[in-house]
Amino acid sequence: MDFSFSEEQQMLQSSVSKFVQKDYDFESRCGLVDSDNGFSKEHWQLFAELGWLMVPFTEEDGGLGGSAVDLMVVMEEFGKGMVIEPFLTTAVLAGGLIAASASEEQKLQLLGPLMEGKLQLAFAYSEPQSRFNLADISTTAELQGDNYLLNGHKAVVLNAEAADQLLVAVRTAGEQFDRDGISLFLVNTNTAGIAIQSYKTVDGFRAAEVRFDKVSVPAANLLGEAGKALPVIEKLIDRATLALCAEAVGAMEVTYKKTVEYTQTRKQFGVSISKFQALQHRMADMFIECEQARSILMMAAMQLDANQGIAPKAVSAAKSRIGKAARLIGQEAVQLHGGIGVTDELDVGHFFKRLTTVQFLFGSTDFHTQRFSRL
Amino acid sequence: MDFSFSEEQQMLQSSVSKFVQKDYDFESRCGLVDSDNGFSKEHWQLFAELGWLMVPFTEEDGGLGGSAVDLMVVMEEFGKGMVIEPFLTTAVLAGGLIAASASEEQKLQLLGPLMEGKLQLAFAYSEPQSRFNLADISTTAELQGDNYLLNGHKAVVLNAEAADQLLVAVRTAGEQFDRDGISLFLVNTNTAGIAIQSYKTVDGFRAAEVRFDKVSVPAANLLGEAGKALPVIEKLIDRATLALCAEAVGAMEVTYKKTVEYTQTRKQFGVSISKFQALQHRMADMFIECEQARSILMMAAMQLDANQGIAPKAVSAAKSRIGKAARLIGQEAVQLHGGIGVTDELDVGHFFKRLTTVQFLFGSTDFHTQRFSRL
Amino acid sequence: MNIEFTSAELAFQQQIRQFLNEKLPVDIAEKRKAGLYLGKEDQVRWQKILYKQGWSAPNWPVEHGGTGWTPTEKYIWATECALAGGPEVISFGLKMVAPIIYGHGSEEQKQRFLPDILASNAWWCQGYSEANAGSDLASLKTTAAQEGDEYIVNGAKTWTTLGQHADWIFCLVRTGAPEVKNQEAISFLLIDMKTSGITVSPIITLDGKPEVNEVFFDNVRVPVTNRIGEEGKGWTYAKTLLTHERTNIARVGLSKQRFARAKQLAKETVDLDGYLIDNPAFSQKMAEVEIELLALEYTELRTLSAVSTGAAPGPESSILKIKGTEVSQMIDELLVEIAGNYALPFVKEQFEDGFAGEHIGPETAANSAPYYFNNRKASIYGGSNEIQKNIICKAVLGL
Amino acid sequence: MNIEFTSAELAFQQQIRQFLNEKLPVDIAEKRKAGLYLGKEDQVRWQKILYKQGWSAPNWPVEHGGTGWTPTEKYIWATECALAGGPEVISFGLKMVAPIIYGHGSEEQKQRFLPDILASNAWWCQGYSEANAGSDLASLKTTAAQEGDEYIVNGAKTWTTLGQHADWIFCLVRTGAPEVKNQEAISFLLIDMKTSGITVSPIITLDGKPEVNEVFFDNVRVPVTNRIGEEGKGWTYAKTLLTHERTNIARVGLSKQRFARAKQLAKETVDLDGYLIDNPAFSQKMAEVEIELLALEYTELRTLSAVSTGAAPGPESSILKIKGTEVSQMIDELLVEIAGNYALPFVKEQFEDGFAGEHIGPETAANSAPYYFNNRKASIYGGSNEIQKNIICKAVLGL
Repeated sequence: MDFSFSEEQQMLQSSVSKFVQKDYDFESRCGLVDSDNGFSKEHWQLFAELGWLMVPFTEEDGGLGGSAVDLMVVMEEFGKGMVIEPFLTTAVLAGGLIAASASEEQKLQLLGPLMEGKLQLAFAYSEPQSRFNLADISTTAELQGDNYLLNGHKAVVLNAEAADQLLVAVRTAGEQFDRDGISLFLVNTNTAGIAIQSYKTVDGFRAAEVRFDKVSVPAANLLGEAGKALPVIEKLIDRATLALCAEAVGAMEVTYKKTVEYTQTRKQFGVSISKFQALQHRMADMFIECEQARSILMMAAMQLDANQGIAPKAVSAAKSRIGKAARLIGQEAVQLHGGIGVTDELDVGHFFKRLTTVQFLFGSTDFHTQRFSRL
Repeated sequence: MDFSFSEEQQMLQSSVSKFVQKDYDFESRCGLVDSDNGFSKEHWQLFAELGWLMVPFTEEDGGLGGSAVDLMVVMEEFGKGMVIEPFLTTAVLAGGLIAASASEEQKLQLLGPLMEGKLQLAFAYSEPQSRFNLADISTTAELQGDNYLLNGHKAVVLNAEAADQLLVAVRTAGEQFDRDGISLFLVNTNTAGIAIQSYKTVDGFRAAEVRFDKVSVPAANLLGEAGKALPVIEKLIDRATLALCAEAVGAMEVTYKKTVEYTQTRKQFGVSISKFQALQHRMADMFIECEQARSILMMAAMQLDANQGIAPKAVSAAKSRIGKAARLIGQEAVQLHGGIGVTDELDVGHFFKRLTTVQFLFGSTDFHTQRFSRL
Repeated sequence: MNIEFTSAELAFQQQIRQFLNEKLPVDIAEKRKAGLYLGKEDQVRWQKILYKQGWSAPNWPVEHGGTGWTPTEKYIWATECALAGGPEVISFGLKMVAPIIYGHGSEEQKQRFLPDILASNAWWCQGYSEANAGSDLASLKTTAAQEGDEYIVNGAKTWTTLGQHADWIFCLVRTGAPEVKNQEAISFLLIDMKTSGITVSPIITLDGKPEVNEVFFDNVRVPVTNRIGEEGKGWTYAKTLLTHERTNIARVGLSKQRFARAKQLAKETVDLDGYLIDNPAFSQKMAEVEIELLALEYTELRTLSAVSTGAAPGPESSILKIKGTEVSQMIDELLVEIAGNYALPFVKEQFEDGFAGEHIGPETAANSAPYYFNNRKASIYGGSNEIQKNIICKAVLGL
Repeated sequence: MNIEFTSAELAFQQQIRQFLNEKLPVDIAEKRKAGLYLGKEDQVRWQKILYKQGWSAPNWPVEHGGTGWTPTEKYIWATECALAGGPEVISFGLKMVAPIIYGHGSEEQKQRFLPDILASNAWWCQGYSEANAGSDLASLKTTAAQEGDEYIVNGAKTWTTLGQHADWIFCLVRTGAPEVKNQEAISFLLIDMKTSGITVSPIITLDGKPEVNEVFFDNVRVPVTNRIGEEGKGWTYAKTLLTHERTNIARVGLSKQRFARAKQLAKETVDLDGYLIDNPAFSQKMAEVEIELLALEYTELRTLSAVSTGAAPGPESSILKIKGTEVSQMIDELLVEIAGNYALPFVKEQFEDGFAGEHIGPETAANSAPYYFNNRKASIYGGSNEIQKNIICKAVLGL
């Protein structure tokens, strides 16, 4: 058992940390959120140059190793700056799906450009009715000659507008909730019949409703075996969940620290409000929550790397516990900031919003607590 | 809608309150807990003389009206002194069962002596396996000639040792969990074949395991219709639950007030610990919990008296909410008292113990939350 | 003690229901029931309907246009109105400045201001908080220096809710010399928002809306006749207002309406096993919120009952503030959880007055997260919940 | 970062399991697993078995009889031992006074006291708290006036756990003049409990047991050679001890064993629909406690890891204290809830040494409520959880 970072991990951490501190102040982030593109293409190129886009992939796939601990290192630092570049969506989730299920040929075609920063991806899986049930898929793909015809509606697809290619989870067989019969397709976003209705999300990201109306996709665009995609989707969603948890821990650390700082400067009735013991103990609770969250995050990352059967259970433990911590820290940060905490102008409110959405992205806190019980 | 007490209720409250303040200091109560009998027969006579034993009964039955609000008034004051005389068991629960299901002849025979303080009763319903499920009854009564033969084991029967008569819930038909087939019998405690293993309870009361080994009971001792006792049992358990909730509210009020007082006298690092704001806000929370508990208690009492269909749901709402308040107030009182709070010598620990047992007597907090959802 | 309504009260309830059924505009009720915001036009339209009915100010004395309802009748009105989707009236005019005017104002001020407030002809806002004051209201710095029969007001107010729509603002200003003890140097002024020197600058809140504002005063001239009561007594008048603000803050009716919506949606929302209402963790949370709301309702009724027998609303109002906001925030979280993935989309335009487009996902999800974010303010403003606990410690527990 | 044990660690784990399997007395393990108390005889019997194995003091330096285990090995030992139902050693001798003796005692003191502690020949207790001191330990009043080569000790200590069995007590006493600043007037004495003038008086706790005591000193003569280190330095030594006390207080192993018991019992306990484990509210609580315990375990492992790389246990130990006690108290409540009605019976005799009768209801229910009551002390003693939060505020948050 070993809790130390390797030299490479320490270097990675320090390089991401420097980027966030230097290039990702709150003003700049707000600018990117409001920009047409919704994030910085220059940053994305920088991520590629610094090799960060190679972090999620194994050396065989041309990456840097792809351990969950590496991902954790990157995402935690990203979390500290609420980085909105679609690293999680394009590199971790969609990229991970390709690495896990594509043919060697497909990989050659996709992973290189991805790691070079030339390819944006999105993963379209959830549907209007599906909530957190990954097997609830009613979008269909029917084989007609050499092509599949896709029909259906994918909901709240992150990064769909910027994506060059979509990974789409569809049903090629079975009924709506069946675990079998789900397949993955690679679909170019400018294929005829795709309608992408893009919008901002409450936490500053971009997502879209994606509608497929008789979209014709070559059979060669099937990733992996037809009808057998659910297990690999579950595996990658677990991995993305871990990455999200790491982001949340980074955000929580900044959030409680900013709260401590604020209370030290804010005066009421003639004294710094940091002197009020009732508030002090609540900040101690925020710190404790953050540390408990960090502990369970490390456990889950190491379990994913150990790759035993209990990894999914470990991820659900982490998501459940971190969701609880994110809720407490986000709400308390706003409350202890008072009025200024609910304004758009201060960063703490934005941390609160992100700490809210992480509670239900990839399954709510209750969902993961129940999954933990069942697994 | 009217939240005021009638003149009679005000008088009742003041008379019970005086008794508790004058005759029921903590020392005296400890003496009674450790006495052979486990409570004071003199007090019981006084209750009879002052008419308190008539409170649970209607005027037709020779009582004083029997409203739930009246019961609430008495029990709340009893709660302030942790009164251990078996008013709840003998008068409210067993007496109530008789009033609700016995024939006029049986009532004449039993209710008079009860109200005169000459009859102690116990209600034997729960069994080792039954937890809070009132329909889970495997004790049987089989008709043989003019008598029934009782066999089975009743668990944690409050006041069994002192009781002259037991009310026993048995199965005369059906299977273990059936709602139908449950009957009520009146059984003299010195009938052959009854074994009563009595013990103290953690909160200072007395209870017993009661075993029936071919106990012969005249068919005339059946209360109400054979096989149809469950609805009346549920009704009286609801009434007893309301009474218990009122006791808890009385106990909570004393408990938070004693905590406030203690923190004002206790010094640490040179100041009264009541000056520490973190503790102040926790005491404010205790006060709020107590007031919310009181509100929902009043609601439930009035609903019982209004006797609409929603009374059981109202009782479960109250039990659930009051259980939560009892937990917080009990635990916080001990914590804020520090070391002295976990000793036997101070009353606060005994309030904590009682506030613990009220959380699961007649069904735990979760049980009632779930019942509230279902009803 | 008796939980049942009298036959007179039942008849009153019927009358209210009939009125709401006939007069509450369907479009307004639907927006409310979907948790969407109302614009100024919607709000004023509804308040003028109430005015026409004579019900715009149930709390006012009858001689000024109040309804004369008993506390129970007021409770019936508030509950029925909220359940039907009727908006609460904007409080600044009808509930906050009006009591100060009829309680401490001159006869002339009453005649000049009250009719327009009652009829919703004038929109009022509150000039209370300042940037560095927070919960320490009395430390305000906006000054009003007397020059002849005018005050010259300089300074800035903040957190002025809906100030962008306002015709008038009521302000606490410093009229005493700097050495005078804080609370004795404060006066209460009514200021016409059209006066030159006033600038309103929006503060965007977490929901992306300009609900609150900063209001800047640069040599703003206000007639001395617009001062309420005596100079230096402003803080005393304001304290009454603060208590008043708290007694309206449990918002039981609104929470009941929103909880009913959450319950209905949970019954319709598909979850892993059946519907969300069948999810044990969710149903447990629903039950706990429903029970807490029930307890809160009876705490409010007990308070109303005490008020009706002549007891002033005391520290109980602090419980109403704390629990009222906690319950409303719990319901916010239920609604966000129900929205699921559809809590994410944020389309700013849909919250603008007159928006008629489609929402992303279900209409009821559209405002779930923004409402939750924005409503965190509920435990901060009107005397933060921490301040309320301090009040309880001092006034009830004697600490 | 790597969660897996090395092959050496796996071999060590096997060795531990084999030892426990062979040497842990079944009767003791069964009592532990049912949540019953152990008497002095049980406790000493087990500690002597550990001594024979050379494992009674894993934390001691090897030269005094420690095992030389790595932090991971110590963790494996503690976890495996707890899961098997092995009792924790009584800490006062082995974990609390011994580090002070080998850290600050004279060579003579080490030779005189350490062997008997290691072999569990002597039972020690702690003379620290006083009636009015509470968390403010340094305000103690027990005095030790020097007379020749003896101190004359007068005063009273309280909360002395298991003092009724003790052969020796280690005490903080006031040796300086009254005007000397509190912490600089305190010395550390080892006192033979058989010395005349010592009276032990039990304090009954909420579980009805005499677990803690008051110890009175009436002109008790203690050789000056029984003082550890320098006069007036007692507080400095004690602080080390306090930190030490906290690092042992997460009690993850014990909580794991007790949680496993709760889970097993929940599977066997019939509830309304099936078994208690199927009750959604209960299963949700179980999952939350299990997850919290998992987080706590990794917080402890991180701390151990930091210690092994040379970092002193710092404010993290405050988290371990707070979360360790909270988790153990959550498990208490699960066990009470599982016991249901059978949490009520209280048969005092069954907690006495050598009780061999039947319990009322299931054996596992017998001590559920008393244990819960008594274990509320966990968040009070050893520096209350409030004090731990103060430490975090000061040492970590800089408040």
